[in-house]
Amino acid sequence: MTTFLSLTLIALLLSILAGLVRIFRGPEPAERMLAAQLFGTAAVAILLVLSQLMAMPALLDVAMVFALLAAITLVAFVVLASRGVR
Amino acid sequence: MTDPLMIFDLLLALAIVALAVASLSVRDLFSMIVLFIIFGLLSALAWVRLSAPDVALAEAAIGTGVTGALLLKTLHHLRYVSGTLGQQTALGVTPVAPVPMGIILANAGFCGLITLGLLVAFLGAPATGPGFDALVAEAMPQSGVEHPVTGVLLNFRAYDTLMEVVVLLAAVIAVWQIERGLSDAPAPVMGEVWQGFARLALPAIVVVGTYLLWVGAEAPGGAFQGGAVLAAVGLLLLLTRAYIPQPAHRGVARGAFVLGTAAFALVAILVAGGGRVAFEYPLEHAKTLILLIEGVVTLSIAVTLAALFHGREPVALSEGGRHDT
Amino acid sequence: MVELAAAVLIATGTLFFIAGTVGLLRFPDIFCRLHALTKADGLGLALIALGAALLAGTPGAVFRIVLIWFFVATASATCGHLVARYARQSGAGGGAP
Amino acid sequence: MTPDLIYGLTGIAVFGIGLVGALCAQDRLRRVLALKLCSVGAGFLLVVGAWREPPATPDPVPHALVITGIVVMVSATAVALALIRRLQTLEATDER
Repeated sequence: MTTFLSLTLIALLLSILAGLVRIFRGPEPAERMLAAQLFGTAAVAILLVLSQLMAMPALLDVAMVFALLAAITLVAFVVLASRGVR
Repeated sequence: MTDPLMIFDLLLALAIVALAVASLSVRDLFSMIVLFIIFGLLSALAWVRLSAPDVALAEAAIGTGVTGALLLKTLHHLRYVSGTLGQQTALGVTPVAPVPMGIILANAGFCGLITLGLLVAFLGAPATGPGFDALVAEAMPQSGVEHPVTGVLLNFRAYDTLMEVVVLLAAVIAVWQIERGLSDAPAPVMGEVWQGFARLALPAIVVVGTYLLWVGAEAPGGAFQGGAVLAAVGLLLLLTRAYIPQPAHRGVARGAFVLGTAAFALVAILVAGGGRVAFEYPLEHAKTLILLIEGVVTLSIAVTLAALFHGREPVALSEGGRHDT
Repeated sequence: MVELAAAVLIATGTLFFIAGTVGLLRFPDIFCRLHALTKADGLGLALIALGAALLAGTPGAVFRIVLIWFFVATASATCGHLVARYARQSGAGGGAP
Repeated sequence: MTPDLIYGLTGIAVFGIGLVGALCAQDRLRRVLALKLCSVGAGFLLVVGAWREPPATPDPVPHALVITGIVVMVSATAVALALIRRLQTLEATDER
């Protein structure tokens, strides 16, 4: 079971690293922020699996703060970027 | 059989170093900030792998969340002031007199030497030094809390934590001296979806912040992480201009800034009354005193971080002043 | 038996995340990417959370997992909406009217 | 290859990159960001020093130090960014 969970961890981390290409290539800033949003959710998923693997229920609070972090940075981007557009 | 978790650690380590290089070398400033946010995210995962959940909480909430929002705000201010708002990419502003390439390479060489020295020292160091964990574990029963990191932060090294709250106070005083004026930026149109979400999520985040503060006594959490989560609510209110700081609110804000330091110092001194040294909490009241200090410090940190994000003293300027974001 | 069910759930959740990343890389404009992204990570996280909840014994952990899933689901939906509106206003993404 | 060795080397690499960036970057924002990388690198080394083999719990004192370091670093970044915003305003008004 633990090796299976570790393999899913590696797959999730690889999905983050593969998504980094979008950050370099993404023409508009909105796409870069989207990628950051996906990585935030992937990190929450990694934490959920890790809390099982390392038997640390405290990681669920860390996952909660990660979810909050992704929301904060995205709202900051949308508000600040849209202010200049009109 | 290499343990697959080790492969995960190697991948994470490579990703962190690659992101550090990428965020410093990419030309577009906005990509730099997004890469930094992801660097902070992955380094918080690394803290978790090093079984340091408290540090991961602090890194995620403060190190990446508040810092990322601050960087985005400063980048926006750069483009607002230099009038290049419409332009998609804001490239780095090269200074009037760029430093000649020779000096830069020399600097890079010296930094390489320093890093090499660090590497040699790290590899040569004894694997696991004695450390303090035995001492802390032995003294934990007198600390009044079960979680060792909170015990260290709020009891054994309380003086250091008091100075940390003073640093936050000094920072907000400095920022209020540097920048003044009311911002006349139009309220962003957030739409009904956001209003619905905000009405649901913001109170929930406040509850999570208070929970983090309370759980700090026996599990990872505590004043700084809880304060940072509450500051996140302040950030959202400031960003969506649900709350616009008015000159009249400065008194309350100043009170909140000083509250954390004052309460911490007051408890430290009062406790020293009955023949005890400062910061030596009486055993039976230790937990209540620690939680009292943590509660007040959390509120003070939340207001201070939000004020640091807002970045200016909300006072009307006489000579026309600078009105922007 | 429960472990097998959790393993299957987590595996499919991971597949959805990989699909989300592939969608992020290969779709032509921002709205398709947005679509792929919010669906994939929303459902991917839901499955992984369900798998983790099955494995986690204590009700406290299960409640926190449900809370996390609910917050991420609403937050990513709202943020997807905000980014889509911003992209349309700024005329990006293939000049959709 | 235990986690503390892997992340110890990462910490040194990130600290080196941050140092090079802090000294060699031309742009103000990049230099502030490079300093933040230095502080994360230093934090890595502290937490790696605190790490113990899994059954044993890690040493809490370096964790407290790194948390304090993160809070102090965010205050320093906030003041630095306030100064940068002020500079930008002054430079823009000079040009007009």
